[in-house]
Amino acid sequence: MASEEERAIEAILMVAEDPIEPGLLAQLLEVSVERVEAMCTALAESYEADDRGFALVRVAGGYRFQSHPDLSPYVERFVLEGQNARMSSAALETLAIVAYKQPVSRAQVSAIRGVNVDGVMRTLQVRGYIEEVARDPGPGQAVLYGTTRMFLEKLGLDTLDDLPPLGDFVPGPDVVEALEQGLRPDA
Amino acid sequence: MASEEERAIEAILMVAEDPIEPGLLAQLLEVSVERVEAMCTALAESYEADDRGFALVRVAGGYRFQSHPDLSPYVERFVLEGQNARMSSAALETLAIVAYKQPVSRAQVSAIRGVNVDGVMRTLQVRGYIEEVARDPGPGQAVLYGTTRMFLEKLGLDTLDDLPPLGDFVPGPDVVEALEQGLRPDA
Amino acid sequence: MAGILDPMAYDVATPVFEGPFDLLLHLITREQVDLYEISISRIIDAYLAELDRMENLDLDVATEFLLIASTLIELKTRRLLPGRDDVDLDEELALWEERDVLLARLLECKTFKDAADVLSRLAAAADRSVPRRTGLEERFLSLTPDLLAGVTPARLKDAFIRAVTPKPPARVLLDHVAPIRISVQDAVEELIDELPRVGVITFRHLTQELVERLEVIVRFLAVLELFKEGLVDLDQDGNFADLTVTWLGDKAVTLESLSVEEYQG
Repeated sequence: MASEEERAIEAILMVAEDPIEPGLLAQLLEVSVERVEAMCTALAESYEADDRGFALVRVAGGYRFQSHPDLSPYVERFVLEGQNARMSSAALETLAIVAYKQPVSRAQVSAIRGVNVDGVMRTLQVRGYIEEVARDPGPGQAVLYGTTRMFLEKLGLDTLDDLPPLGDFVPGPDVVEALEQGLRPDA
Repeated sequence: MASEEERAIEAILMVAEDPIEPGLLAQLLEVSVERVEAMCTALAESYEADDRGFALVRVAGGYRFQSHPDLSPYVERFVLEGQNARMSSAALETLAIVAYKQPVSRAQVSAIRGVNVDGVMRTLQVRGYIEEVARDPGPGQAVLYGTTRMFLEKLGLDTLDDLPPLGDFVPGPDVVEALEQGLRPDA
Repeated sequence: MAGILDPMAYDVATPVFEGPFDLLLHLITREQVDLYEISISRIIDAYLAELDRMENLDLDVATEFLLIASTLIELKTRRLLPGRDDVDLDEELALWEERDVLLARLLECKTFKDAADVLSRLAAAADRSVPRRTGLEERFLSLTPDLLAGVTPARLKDAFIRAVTPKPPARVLLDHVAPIRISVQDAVEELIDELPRVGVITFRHLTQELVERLEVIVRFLAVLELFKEGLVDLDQDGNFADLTVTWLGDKAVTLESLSVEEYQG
């Protein structure tokens, strides 16, 4: 029978996007780091014993779930067949907004494009084209995004100043409004 | 003992970012969709039986891992960004009309609610719960709206058919009588 | 709770209503506790009070409010005037039809309100779980195709300009909403100019040049405003007789001195 703490570790690691340090788990669960480590080890062993297709591993100073190495061929197929390989125009527009308006929050990009951009932004981030560069100092402390070094390399640019100038182009009033007000927490 | 296919499903879902349709899993594993569904059901049941802190669920037409609702107090502590922002009752009522009446125009929604819904509809669209699905073929070619996959995810539903039937909400005779009474000229 | 008995309590107790149906539903279902005591007069009072509170008279909302108010007021008139031998049958049927339409719209509105409650519960239950969206482990990233292949700086610029160029505004169909050409404030202004000069006039004369039914309603609301302010007296000699409006106030009442100034907008 799994303990409440073990179940909480499973729940947290299941939704975490990066490896979670045992210290943070200890704090969230209000138990000692030693106990967190013992529970994580026990969980990892139970998945192994149950022959699960995933594993709980310690990596980069923290714990995370990942696919079991045995199943790599399936995961590779999923990567190759399950995603479309072209940059969609939605993705390109989103990337362009981040490039020209950085640092910019997801809510601002969303307001400019008039659609939810969470999925697209996540993809761009996983691809290494954009990254978190700061936090908005205002209420909500929205994450602000910018483009990466890799983005510049792929486009053959030296610095952001080498992006083609926009010239006399003036964005519509809704865009200006979105940029000015988009930092407010989502309605 | 878990089968290779079951383990492969676990591995793929572990790296997926959105619910994965059974059809895609069937293709990757070279088994029938029925078999995929049976295996996913078996996996979900085994996590429940093992009292795991996560669950495998069917939502928005696919399968995904998520944290077990029991552990929400821990997960909430961990998830910093308020991604679960509550919707206003205006937003919910508008969403309910779009969900049940789709495809539906803004003017139609507005007529049912008796107020202008432009702002609310825009917010719902930016948050990804509704989208343009068609144009009214009649004069004016009004944009028609419908709900999105994200709407299903937000509500934890597999398909729109899982919405409770609208008939369940038609006011009972007592309410009808009260309204009728309230508007009777010769009372 | 004095709410049920005290019509003024609506002013304190009612939250901000989103629209005329919202308010009407609230008023009627609230009175449901006392089914046989439902009074259209009190509903109308609350309704007018709500109109009064609307600082910036949003045209769409105001139109809906007024259309419903007009139906309510007509219904009230019928209640006040029990003798109905000389009633025009067509008019009577039209009123019933209007009432049924209003009733149907209220029921529809209530239906979706209740559906929204259930959606809210579903969303709350779903919110207790958080989906895994971690994505690929690093070792698989090299397999993913380079999405930026073939994307030039010039294409990026074009994409940006495309993204921030204002989209053509969605057309709002207003066919179903009659345009409102006059506000209550304007109507009050006209009345405090006209009434001191004529002294006594029937409502029929006061509105004879108005074409739109809605304009008549606005006038009627303006007269009610002045009645509330004690500036006019209203008289009706008998069933279906003309409503007589008698000016009681000063010759030189200005709009600013009236509380209706909050109608500005």
